Amino acid sequence: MKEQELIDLIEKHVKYEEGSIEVYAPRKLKFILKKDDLVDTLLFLKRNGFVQLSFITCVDWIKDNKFELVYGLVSWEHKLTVLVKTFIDRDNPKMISIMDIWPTAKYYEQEINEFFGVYFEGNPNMSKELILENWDSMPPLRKDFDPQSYSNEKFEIRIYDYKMEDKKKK
Amino acid sequence: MAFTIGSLIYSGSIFSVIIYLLTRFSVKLGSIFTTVLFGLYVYAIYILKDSVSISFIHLPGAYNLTFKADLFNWPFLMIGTIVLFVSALFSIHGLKSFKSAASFNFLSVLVGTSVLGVFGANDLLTLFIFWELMTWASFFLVSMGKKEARSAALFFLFMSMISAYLMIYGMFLVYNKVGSFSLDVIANNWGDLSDIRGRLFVLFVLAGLIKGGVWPVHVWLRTTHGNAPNIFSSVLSGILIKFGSFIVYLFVVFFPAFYLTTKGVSSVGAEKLSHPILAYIGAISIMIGTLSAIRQNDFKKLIAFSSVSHAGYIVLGIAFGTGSAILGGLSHIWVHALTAAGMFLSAAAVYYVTGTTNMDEMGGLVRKMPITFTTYLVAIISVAGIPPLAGFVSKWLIYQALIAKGNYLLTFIAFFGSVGSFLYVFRPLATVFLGQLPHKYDSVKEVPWSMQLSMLIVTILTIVFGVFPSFMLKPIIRIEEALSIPTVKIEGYSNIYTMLTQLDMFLVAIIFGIGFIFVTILFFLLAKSTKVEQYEQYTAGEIVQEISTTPEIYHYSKNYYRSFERVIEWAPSLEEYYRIAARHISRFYDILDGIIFKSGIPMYVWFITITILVLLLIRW
Amino acid sequence: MGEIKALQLFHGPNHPGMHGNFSVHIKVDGDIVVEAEANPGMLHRGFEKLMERRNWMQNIALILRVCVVEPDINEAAYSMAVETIEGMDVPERAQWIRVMILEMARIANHLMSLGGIGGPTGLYTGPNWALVDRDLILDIFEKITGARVYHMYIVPGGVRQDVTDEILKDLEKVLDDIEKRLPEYRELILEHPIIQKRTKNIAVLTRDQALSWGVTGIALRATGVDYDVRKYDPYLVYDKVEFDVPTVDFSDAYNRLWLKYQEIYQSIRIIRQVIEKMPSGKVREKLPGNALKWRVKKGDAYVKLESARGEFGYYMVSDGGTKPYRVFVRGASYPQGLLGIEKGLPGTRLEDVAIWLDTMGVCAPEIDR
Amino acid sequence: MVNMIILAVVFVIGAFIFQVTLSGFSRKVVARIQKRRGPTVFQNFYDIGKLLFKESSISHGFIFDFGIWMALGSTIATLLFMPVGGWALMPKYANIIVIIYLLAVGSLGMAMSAVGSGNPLASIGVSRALTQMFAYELPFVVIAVLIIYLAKSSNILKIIEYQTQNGWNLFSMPIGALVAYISLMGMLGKKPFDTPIAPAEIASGPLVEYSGKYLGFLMIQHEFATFIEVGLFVHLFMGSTSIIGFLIKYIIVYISAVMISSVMARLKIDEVVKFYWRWPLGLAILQAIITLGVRF
Repeated sequence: MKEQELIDLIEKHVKYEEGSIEVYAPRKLKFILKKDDLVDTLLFLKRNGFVQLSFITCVDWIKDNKFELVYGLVSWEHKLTVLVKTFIDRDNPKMISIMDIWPTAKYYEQEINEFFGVYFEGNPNMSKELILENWDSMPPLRKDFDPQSYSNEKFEIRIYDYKMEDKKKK
Repeated sequence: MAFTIGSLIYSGSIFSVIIYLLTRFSVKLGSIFTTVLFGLYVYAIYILKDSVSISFIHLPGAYNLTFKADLFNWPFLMIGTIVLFVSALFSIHGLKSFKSAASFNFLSVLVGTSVLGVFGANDLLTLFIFWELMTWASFFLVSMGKKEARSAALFFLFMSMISAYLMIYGMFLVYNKVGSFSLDVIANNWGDLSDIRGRLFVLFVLAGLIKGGVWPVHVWLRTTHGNAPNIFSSVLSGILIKFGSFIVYLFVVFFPAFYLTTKGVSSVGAEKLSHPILAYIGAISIMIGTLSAIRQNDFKKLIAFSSVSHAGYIVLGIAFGTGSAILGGLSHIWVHALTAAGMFLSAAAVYYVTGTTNMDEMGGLVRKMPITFTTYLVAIISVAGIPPLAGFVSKWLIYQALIAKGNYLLTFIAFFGSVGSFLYVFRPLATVFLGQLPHKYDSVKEVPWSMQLSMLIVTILTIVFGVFPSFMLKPIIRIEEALSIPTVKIEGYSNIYTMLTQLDMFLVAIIFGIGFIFVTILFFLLAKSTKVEQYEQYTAGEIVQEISTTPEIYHYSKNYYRSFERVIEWAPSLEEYYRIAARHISRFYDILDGIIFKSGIPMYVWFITITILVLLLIRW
Repeated sequence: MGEIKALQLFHGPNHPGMHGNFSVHIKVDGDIVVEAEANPGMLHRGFEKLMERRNWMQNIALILRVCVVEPDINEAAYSMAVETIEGMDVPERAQWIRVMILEMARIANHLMSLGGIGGPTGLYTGPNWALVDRDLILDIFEKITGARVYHMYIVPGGVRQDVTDEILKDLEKVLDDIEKRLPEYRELILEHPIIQKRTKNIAVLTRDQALSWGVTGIALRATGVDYDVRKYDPYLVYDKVEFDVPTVDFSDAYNRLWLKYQEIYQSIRIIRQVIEKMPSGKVREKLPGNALKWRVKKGDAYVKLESARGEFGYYMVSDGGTKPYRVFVRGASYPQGLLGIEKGLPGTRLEDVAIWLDTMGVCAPEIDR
Repeated sequence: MVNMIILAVVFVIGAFIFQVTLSGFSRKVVARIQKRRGPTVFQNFYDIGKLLFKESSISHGFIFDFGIWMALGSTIATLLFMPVGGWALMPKYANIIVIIYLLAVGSLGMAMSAVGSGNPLASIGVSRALTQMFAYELPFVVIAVLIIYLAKSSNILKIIEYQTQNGWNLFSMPIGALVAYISLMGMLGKKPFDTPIAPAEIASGPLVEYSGKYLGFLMIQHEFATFIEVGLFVHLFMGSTSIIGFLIKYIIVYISAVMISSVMARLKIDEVVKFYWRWPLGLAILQAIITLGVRF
């Protein structure tokens, strides 16, 4: 399948946002949808050959007060890659889990939950920690998280005292 | 005061009632009294060492029970009474939470007298009567145990019945022929019994094998030992299954050799005493016992199967028939009586504080129970046949005999059992005593002093008999010399000469001690080590607080030999076949039962009838 | 009773059977794993956050530290993503050189993991030999880029410097050398009866499992799916070179090793073609203005490559500033390292856990980032 | 008596120096096979010295210590029974059965100490070690018993004497020698039979909790045990009375075992059992049949 055929297919069946379909590189497309259409669209794409979920990730658009969720799908049949994007509200970030469609989504969603604070309904791992241990601050990949102040607050500032070291050696 | 077996049994039966009443009054007092009585037995038997004493108990009617204590049965009496004494001592505190302590003590005194009666019998009828006394007493004792104990006891009774009927039939055969039950008379006429000798041999030896827990009739051991009251298990395994060995000894060694000796044969050749088929049965028993023991998860069932394996060694040694093999087999009775007592007593001690015998529920108990651990450790070193303890001596003698004859298969199997025993004896050591101590046992304490003392006695005896084997071997060598069986030479307390080589257990112990002390001194000379808590472990670098990893799940105890079991899992289980057969038979009985009887006792009547029918079929 | 009493064990992070700071908590019954849970996070360095705080060019020094054994794939993916967003053209010769570098890295990586099976199985001669041969490739890297492991060679707009003919000749010699020695590996490892016993029918991955976990790379190709990004979505000049994608129908540990072994041959073949067909010309497009003040156009792109462990990609977003707005690294071993461990390890023997992790290519730093 | 003690001390120290140097040399050999340079020949001395005199070591309780004393003590005791060439400290008691079983005390001590540390990995390792022992002892025993039977004595010196009269057992029973050699590999824990201490699976199993002087003691114990086991093989199959000859044969046997081990991978424990009970055991029985058939 060529890129154009896929675009036709999507235009026919998917409620995407006007003008958002773009072929940004050979064999690679992206388009944006409404949050509520996402699951149906993903199911539709899976039925049409996009059997592999490559990744799920999130972008924090703090100025628009939005989170952008990006789902990367790959079709081996068509040799195409599609990025399906959707925006969700930043103040109440909630999304439906797609674990039932692609089991592998479980950990991607858990990671996004940990780093951005997006809650995926239906994912059992939501409150568990994956990578960050005993984390008690704001999800760190949000744009308003400041690593410098966090580290100043959490860790005491150590100044290397070379004179003491010299004394020890003697 | 001159003791005789008869007077001891008299006193035993009188005291049994007193002890019963005493125990009703106070459990501890009753048990102390039992202990004193059995202590008296030990003392009495000990001073009977070099004498021949014949005694009677007059029964109303024409018949008298006759007893004899001489060099031929002295070793059996001695070790029997020692084990009785030790387990009685253990029961002083061990019976505390026991519901029917009075009956327990009453019955164990009866068992005690039956031990004297069987080993000290001078005729087959006396032997049989006490044999049955023991069966009934143990039946009630066993059924006092765990939940499944009742069915186990019934099974035990069933097996005992078979063996009893075999014996009765054999006794009548003998009586018809020689007109007496007396052992001496039978022994003197053994040569003239040639037409019934084969049948006699099969009947009695089979009866002995059933009681002795030898393959293929070992199946009762697991359920019975596993479910019997813990204190009684040590007597059951230490002494009562030795009754079987005793019968085997009588018919394989004593009668033929005695007969030949009285005929004036200067040296009884090995061929005349060897019974290859019996020896192979013993060998199979070693293998089956070992492999089954490796698969057990229950502490006591594991020891029960080790008893099967060691009964195999005894039968193998006795039936192989050369001087050193018989010596090995008979001394193994001593060794196993002590080690089985040691193992079962430590299991009982563990049960006393934890309330379970499931090995995967325990761990790390050595921190709380060092004496119990030591007892178990010494017992298993002896069981595995590692020098310088007693188990090595008897097994070594058996190996020497087998190698000298060039019998590879049996040698191989004997070694098989020995190496295999490392596996099964280590499992409780690792899973019960070592490893992580679960929190629920944080507050347990070592068992009371009487238990410790009795375990210590067993431990010390095992060590003494190992380092100075002559204490154990001399009495048996005396038997062999009296029976003109060529035997091994023993010099001093510890130096043993066989055809192939010589062994000095004391020297081995000394050298071992030197190495050990040297290393210990070196250890303390070097920098002191830091002691850490039990949960401070290498956890592959994970930071694990104790909360997330409780000792219960950080202790390797479940399916300890899973990978080895995988190798042998194809092997058919005889027990399974028996169970299938039993299911079919019981279905048949159910039908009959439904027609003729309603419930309960009829079952037993059926056992009797069927057994008698079987016996009749053999006769005609 | 009810509850299964199982033994808790920790496989990693400081464990001889584990590469990288990564831990698997396993529950064992006897010697069978009944429950497994991956515990990543010990190697988390916050790359994605760090990149947002650094210039487009500064990040070059950072990203290759995502994966130790195969750093070049990061440089390539990052540079290509930047180029895609910016719409930059890369000089032809640079593309050929990139292919060469990536394939060399693949050989080095495959050699290491092929010999590396000696770790979990105890054949320590394997890894030692493999390291010796890998060193030959590192020597060439040193000649080309000046560094042995972290090269920082592939940059947006091309590669840092040109490759001389002398180096290419050396490279050819090294390739001949390795090709000559590969049969020795076959004899030592792949035909070793005990290795065969330890790896055949072990750590089996079915096609359904591979699809539902999203596994890519060799583990997937061993189930019979010939999905290789180089063929399916050719990047650089992979459509101009000839090579095969070896596949087998049964994904067990042995077949995965076998595929690695085959892929080394294919990589050698590709490098030879590169050396032969490489055009001359410049190797780097000059960036407009000061590189440290370079602004990339607004936009986003997902670029994926075929790494030694599977599909490896970068999703990058630029808001038109001097720094990336968001970088997401799609580690190739993410699916098998988390979901795969949870679903795949139970039922495995304790002895095979290390083999499972090793041949499935679980790479901790890709998961943590 | 004093003479005996001096001899014993000289013997133990001599055996120690010989075996530790040799194992250092074997590391060199392995390094060459693996295309490395390898450490110096005296590396093992440095290692043992460093470990013994380390100031910090971790103890996990009394059993942990006690097992170590038992392990090393009994191994040294076993060594004293061991003849070298035609010489033995106690010629009358150089009994092969005693040696095999006394060595087991060392294994038991080590197993106890390892499990006493409370680490489940050690426990798994010990369960494997015992299983492996069960596997390799049986074929070895069949052959050893055969030799004892032929020599009509279980005294090693008598077995050596028998061989000086009738030629090496290596030539008269080659299959048996092969079987014993494979069993020896298992005893030494050389690959493919290093399953009990498999590092990648159970992080070195029994050794996992040892450090400092404990590990040093265990290394010494291992060296002595190696001396006994390899020595036993040499005596049983290549017996001769010369001490130098013994040492040369010892080196050949040991280094060949190390070389074979360096190109082997590790078997799983149940495969170890299956292997030993299928091939070496079968061959051992075959050898017994052949030997007995030839003789009678």
